[in-house]
Amino acid sequence: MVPSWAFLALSAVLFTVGALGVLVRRNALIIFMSIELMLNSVNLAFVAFARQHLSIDGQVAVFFVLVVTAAEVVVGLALIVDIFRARETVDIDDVDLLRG
Amino acid sequence: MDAAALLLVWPLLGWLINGLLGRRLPAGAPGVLASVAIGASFVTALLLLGHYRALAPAGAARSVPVPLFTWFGAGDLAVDAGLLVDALSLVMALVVTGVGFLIHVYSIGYMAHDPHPARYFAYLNLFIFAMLLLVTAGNLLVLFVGWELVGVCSYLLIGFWFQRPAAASAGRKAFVVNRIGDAAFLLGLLLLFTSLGTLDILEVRGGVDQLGAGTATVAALLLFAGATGKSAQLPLHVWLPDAMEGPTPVSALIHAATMVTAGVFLVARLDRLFLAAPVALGVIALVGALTAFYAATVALRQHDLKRVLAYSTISQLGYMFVAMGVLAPAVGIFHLVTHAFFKALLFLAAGSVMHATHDVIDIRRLGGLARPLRWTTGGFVVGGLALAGVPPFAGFFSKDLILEAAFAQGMTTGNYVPYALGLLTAFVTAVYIARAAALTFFGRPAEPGGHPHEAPPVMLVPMGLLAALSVGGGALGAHALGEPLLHFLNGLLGIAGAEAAHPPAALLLAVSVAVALAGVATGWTLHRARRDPGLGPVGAVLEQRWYVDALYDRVIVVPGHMLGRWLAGPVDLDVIDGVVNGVGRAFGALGASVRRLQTGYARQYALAVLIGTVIILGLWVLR
Amino acid sequence: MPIGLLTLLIFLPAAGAALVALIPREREAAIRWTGLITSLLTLAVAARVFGAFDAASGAFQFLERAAWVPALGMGYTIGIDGFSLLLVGLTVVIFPVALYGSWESITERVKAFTIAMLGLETAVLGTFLSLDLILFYVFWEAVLIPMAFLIGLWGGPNRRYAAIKFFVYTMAASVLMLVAIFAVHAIGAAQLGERTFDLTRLADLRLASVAQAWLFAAFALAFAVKVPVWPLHTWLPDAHTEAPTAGSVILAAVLLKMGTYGFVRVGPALFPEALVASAPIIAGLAIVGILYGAAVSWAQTDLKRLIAFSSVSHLGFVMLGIASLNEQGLQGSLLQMVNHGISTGGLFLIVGLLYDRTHTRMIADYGGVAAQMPRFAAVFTIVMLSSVALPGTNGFVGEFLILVGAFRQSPWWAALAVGGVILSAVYLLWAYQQVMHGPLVAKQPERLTEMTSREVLVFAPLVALIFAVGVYPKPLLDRSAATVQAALQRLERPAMVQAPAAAVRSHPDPPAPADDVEAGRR
Amino acid sequence: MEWVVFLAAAVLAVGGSIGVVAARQPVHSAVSLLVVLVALAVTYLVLAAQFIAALQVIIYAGAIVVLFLFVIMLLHARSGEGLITKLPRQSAAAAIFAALYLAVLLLAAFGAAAPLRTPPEGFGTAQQVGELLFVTYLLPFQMAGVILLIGIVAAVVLGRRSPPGADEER
Amino acid sequence: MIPLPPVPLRLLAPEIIVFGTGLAVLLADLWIPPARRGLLVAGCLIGLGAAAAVGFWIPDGIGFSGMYLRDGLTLVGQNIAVTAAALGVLIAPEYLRRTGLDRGEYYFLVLVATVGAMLMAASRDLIMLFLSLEILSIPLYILAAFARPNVRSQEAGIKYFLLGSFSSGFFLYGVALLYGVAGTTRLPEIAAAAAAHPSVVAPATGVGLLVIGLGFKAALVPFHTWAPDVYDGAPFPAAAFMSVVAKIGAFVALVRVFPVTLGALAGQWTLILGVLAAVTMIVGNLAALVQTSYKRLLAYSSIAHAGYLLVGVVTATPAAISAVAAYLAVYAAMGTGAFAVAIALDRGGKEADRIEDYTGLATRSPLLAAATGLFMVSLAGLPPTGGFVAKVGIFLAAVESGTPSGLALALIGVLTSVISVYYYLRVAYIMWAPVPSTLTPAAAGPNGLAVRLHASPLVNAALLLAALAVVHMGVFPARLTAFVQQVGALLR
Repeated sequence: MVPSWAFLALSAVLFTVGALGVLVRRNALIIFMSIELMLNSVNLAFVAFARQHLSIDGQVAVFFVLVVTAAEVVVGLALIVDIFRARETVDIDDVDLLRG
Repeated sequence: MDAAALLLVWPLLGWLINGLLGRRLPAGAPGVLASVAIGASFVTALLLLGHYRALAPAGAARSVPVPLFTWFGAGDLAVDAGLLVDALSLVMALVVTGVGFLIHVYSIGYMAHDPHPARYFAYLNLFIFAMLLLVTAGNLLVLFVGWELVGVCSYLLIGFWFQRPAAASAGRKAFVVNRIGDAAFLLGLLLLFTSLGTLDILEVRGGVDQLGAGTATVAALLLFAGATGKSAQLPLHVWLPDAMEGPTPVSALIHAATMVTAGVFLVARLDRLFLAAPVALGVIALVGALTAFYAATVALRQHDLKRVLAYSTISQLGYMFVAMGVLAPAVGIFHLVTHAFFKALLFLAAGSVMHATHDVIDIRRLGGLARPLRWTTGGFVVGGLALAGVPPFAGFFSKDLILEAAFAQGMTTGNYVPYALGLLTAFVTAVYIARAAALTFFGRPAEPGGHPHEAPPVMLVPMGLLAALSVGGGALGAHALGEPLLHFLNGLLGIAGAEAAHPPAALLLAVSVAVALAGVATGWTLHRARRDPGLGPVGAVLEQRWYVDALYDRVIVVPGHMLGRWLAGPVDLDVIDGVVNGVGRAFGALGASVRRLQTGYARQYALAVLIGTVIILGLWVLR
Repeated sequence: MPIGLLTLLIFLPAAGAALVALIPREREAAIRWTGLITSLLTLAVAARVFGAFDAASGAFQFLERAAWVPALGMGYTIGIDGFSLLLVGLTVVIFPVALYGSWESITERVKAFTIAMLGLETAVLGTFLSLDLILFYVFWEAVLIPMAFLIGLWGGPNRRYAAIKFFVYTMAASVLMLVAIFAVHAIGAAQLGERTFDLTRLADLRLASVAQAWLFAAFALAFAVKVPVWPLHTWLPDAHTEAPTAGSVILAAVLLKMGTYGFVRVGPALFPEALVASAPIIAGLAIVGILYGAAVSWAQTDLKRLIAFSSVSHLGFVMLGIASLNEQGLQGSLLQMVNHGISTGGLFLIVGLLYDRTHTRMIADYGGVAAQMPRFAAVFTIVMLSSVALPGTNGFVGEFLILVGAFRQSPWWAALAVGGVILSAVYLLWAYQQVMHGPLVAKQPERLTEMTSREVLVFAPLVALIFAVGVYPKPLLDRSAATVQAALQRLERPAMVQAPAAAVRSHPDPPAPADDVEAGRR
Repeated sequence: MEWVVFLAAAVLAVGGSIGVVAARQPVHSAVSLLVVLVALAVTYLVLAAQFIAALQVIIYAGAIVVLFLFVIMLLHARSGEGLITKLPRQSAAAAIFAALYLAVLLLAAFGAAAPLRTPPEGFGTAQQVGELLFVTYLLPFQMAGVILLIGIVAAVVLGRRSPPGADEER
Repeated sequence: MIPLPPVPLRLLAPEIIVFGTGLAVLLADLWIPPARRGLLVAGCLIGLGAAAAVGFWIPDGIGFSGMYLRDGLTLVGQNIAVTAAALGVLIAPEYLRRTGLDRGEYYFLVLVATVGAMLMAASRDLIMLFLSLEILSIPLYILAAFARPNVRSQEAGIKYFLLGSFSSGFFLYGVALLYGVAGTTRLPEIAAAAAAHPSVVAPATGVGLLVIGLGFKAALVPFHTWAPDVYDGAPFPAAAFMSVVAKIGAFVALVRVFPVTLGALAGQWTLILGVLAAVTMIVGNLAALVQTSYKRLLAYSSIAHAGYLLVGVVTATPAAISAVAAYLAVYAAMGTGAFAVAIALDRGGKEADRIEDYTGLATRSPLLAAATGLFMVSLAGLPPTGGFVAKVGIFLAAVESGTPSGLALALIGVLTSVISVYYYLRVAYIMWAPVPSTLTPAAAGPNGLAVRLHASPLVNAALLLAALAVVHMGVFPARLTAFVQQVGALLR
């Protein structure tokens, strides 16, 4: 059997890579995808822990994360599209009117 | 005796009426009203004297306290406002009200053309009130009230013509210099109170024995420091000559006859304390003698007639302190009385001169006034001779007694310095007053033209009365007449001790007379026919008052003001407030830098979240 | 519950302010009169308290207690004793004077001005009468807002800076006091088993020396800034200079006294040991303040700044008296608080009167005013001499008592402080001469018109008090004597277990059982 | 056997994730994301979460990624990143802190890990998950519905055509 | 057959009422004519009022498999949230009408976000807490962008959304870790399991990540960066609402999670939260010091207030968490009030978001100025306002805890309050300050654009209510402090 730490380590790596993506990319869409990556790594952790505890709650949690992700995707993509329509750019660094 | 308070009430009433209603009174009324008030006070004082003599048979020392009300108290401190009637206070009250009355009357004439007579007479009445409070106070703190109030009146009256910057400055200088002395006085009172638990004069006098020698000396010196301020002794004498900016009757009353003698009075009042402090007495005698000599020399080369008289006053006050210092307070008071007569006379005569010459007072610009101003000249000459100590004028008696006492003290202690300086000063005194008289009244007028006219009777009559007193006042202390004043004052200590030395009275008398006559002769000879030898470099030093005023200015006043500006500028604004504002600015700068972190870039915000996360989690891991 | 006399006293001005708020702002006369009459009514209530005050008792009188925030242990506890009585008296006298004195100098936003002044009066009276520490703090801080607005809205050209500095500086110090109040409360909860901010209860506390030192330091800082004690004074000249006349008058006469009052109110009650231990430090700073303030005054070119620094100097005397920790010193301090209020308040009114005419505060712009305005000159002279502490005026007795007190602690304190006596004459007479004497300097001499009868009425009570207190200060001293003695008794026995019941007696007639319990604890 | 599957999936997942983050074109990112999602579905199977694995493929890969691709097409699939970055030090700092963060996360993961036991029959089946979802997690399940409703409203609000003239800066 | 679980709907009554109201508004908006949109507002208010009232009638209890908890904290937190929502609804219509944004969705989103905050107050389970958080957050993202296609509003929306999702990831990872530690997501069981767990790092990291998620919502430094930009870009009423309701939700959750439930792990979060509180107070106040935009000023001020609130959470005594609740109540009134003032104004048809736009307001509208001044005074924590009582409660508890850190936090708190006085009173001052002659506010503001005043009975009502509340809670706070005692009672 593959021990649970392996899954957890994978999850940690994926989360970190996702977070890194948010920090280094400027394309709002890619940033958003990186966030999806982070959430998926959480899902992996949930599932791994569910297996570890032999409790289904972790898997149920994944379901909820999924739902939330779906709603967020709607909101996020709508916002990105809206901004693109106004500014003709999806570079998040160009969205810097508000500062100070 | 309870009526003693009336003494104070009259001038107070005069002050209130003139002060509050003065401007609505008819033109001549304020002067008359004020004079009447002081006259009433004088009569009250006379009645009191009679009453007192009936109470206290001749020769018996007696003090009658007149309690009025409790002024204030806190803890074990209780200050009762009350009066003290005894020989000393009666003599002083009589001098104050008597001379005061004459000068009030004189002022009616002198100030006839001034636009603000009500203010003038209100101040004058207030002064008399304060002076009476000072001399009759039964409590040292009440005495101090009078002491300060006379200072204020002096300030107000010197600066009476406040539109003249010199007058305003002189008034301020007088007040401030006096304050320095007063501060010492106050400390002395604090020391007395903390040591004795009381400030009641009788209790203090009775409790002197409980004081340690050191405490007594310090207290005595502090009080004497106060006296040097009020009585214009070295080193606090500088205000008095400037005070001549005030109206001349004021100079006569306040800056010659009465207020400036308050210091002498104070020493006499607390004679027991000073007696318990021999060191202080030595200091007093020395300071007095030095002041007498210093001021007399300066008077030699002053050209403003009133300044000559002012330095003369300082000098004569020095004599009085010498008397105090050599254990002859009664003699000192005697000189105080005679000096009040003849110096007031001299000032009033000087005032008469100003009245005649439209305020020209520089003796180099005067001369030959003897003819138009016969009566004034007569008065001045009488006063001058009294000042010079020529027999049989009043000053001769008192000054001679002082010198005798000083010599006697020298016999006991071996210290003849006060006597020697006193004798020397007597000579110089005769010289400068002869000079002043010669240059002012004799010879030909320095500036021909102008028609000086003699003063009106309202001014001449008081001068006449004072002249009479200057001639006959010596009788009060004349040996031949049994020294009635000294006898009356025998409640004061010290005389017995001085007489025990048995000085060669006749010899000293002869020397005194010889010195006085020699001085007059010298002065007259040198300055006859309007000559005024400059005395070379010494004269220049004297003309500059030994540079004392300049020294004070450069060493104290200017650096003091500079210190103030330095504290106000670099220290207060730059350092202390700089720190305060610096803190404010620092926060502003911090805020600005925090604000700069808010770049507007979402990615950077996300980085901030990550960094925060790492730090938070790191804190745990490292813990 | 019937409204207590002190509650009435505190909130009467606030009620007046509410009334003023209802008047349309165009009706300025009505607003002014409402304000003045309210403050006079307050004066009348205070007079009633003054008359009914039992001078023989050092305990709190007219005590009122009500629940306020029971969950946090805060109560509405007010009472009056000798300390507060004098300052309340000063406050209720100064406010009508300041209001009436602003009749013509405040012409804009009269309504807001009147509301601010009345609100300020409530806050000040509340500060002097609160016995609950939080209530005290509430009023203490509440004072800042109207005052800052008075400076900031009706002030001079640099008013904004001055208002902010005043507010932030004094508040920065006070918040530390707030934390200290919390700490005292916490210790009280632990030691007394009772959550309370009531000063009369907390006075039973036995604080450790270290705790006393720290907590007293926090309190003292708040008070010292308010006084202001050197070197925490730099907000004062700016605030005074920029404030409108009424603001300066209130600030000098009343607000600064909150600091000195704080020392005597809280020091002996909570921190006797620390107060005794820090007395030399306080005295040292006080003496520096006396001399420094005086020296700096002399160098000023702006009349208001000069008077402001003179306040630093004069309040140095008050602090010296407090640091003396003996009857004369404390009595003198209390009296001098009142005196300084009268004299310096008067001086600021005088500057205001000149400013109304010429619109300049610079000494150099004046000269020879006395000849133009003789009546004014007389008033100025009297007030100035009172500030110089001339015997016969109010300033003398207080100053003398303080010097007696200081001398008892150390002759050197008195010897140094006496320098202030000299210097006060130096700078005040100097300023007086520059302004009033000499030839006429003003650019528009025709503006230097004699005092109006209204202005005479403004000064009349002050001049009357100057002489009345100077000649017969006994009624004031008598009323504070018992309180001062009680406070000093607390200092004598730092171990406060059996604090004298009379001194800290909090309720006159508590229900019997409770009394027994408390008596047992005491 | 499990190890092989896991390692393959892990490699795919990590590689895919790097692809997401590093790809120049958003389309490549999206495709990489798809790879990750599928790889994760495989690991879920290894972890006895069949139902969740199915959901993963259907919803994530089937719906969400498609949505992404749709938007990418809509926006002409441009990279949308300017040539010059305004935050030159951002990447370096991000890398450093991400590494530190990973270290902590790994520590925590190892700390939380425990030996695995054999799962009981029916573990992770749709029935089991569904039972829990509708009984124990009834309230959260309803809340999930609310969230989806919010998503719909969001689409309405954000997708609505703007009123004329309203798109200038306030 | 699966046995039907017990469904204690009465526990949920307030949430259901509010959500139902939201649905009703959403639907009603479809056929109510624009002229009668006032009905929507009325409906919202009735629903919120009913929810608040109903809350008092429902007995405490646990339901839904131990996920939902109704206790003192729930009641207090929910009623504060509902009140804040009511104020948020009141201030909106005038602004929305003016800017052409008047749509029913706005109210729906406000109400749903409120439901999110309410559920956060009742969450006894981390999954549920996460879902509640999202129910609160997602509407707020949309509200921030509600004025799109306005670019500032869009920018606010995207920043809020991206950073919010980003921090959600952290929060979720924390949930996962704690689940891994405990095998369950029920908070009390996690507390027990975590305390007994062999590894310290795992539960600690989990707790730490929870802090980050909630701290982001509460805008704690350094997770605050979104707040100024989002408030700045969001429409005024939305900014007002989100600043208040997000704070309420986040802090009720923080209280629920840390002092109330994870008290046993206090050693693990006290230091972190303490440091965060200190940094938040300092940074928030310092940054506010230099703002020229009224919105940004309020944003930083709200950050600073989060710092003060966190002091109460850290202190974690009964008095402290009661004080947190009281503070939230006061903040709901004064925070909304401070924003509401700006709604009554516009500059040349745009938001009057500069501080200088308020120059001379007192002469034009004394009451409005007085209300603003009052809110500023209260925000600054000066007596006699609710802000003072709130701060006293927090810092008193911190000092009373007797710990050096409590004392230090109290000191930092009061000293930074002094800084805040400077910028709050600057606003108050400018309204009364004499108007420079170059600038007549009635005619032209800075830019030469007129600053106009919009009288709106609803906004005025909100201002009046908020002002009365602030004064009442300042002068007679006994009722408030008694009401929040039930929060503290949870720790006893």
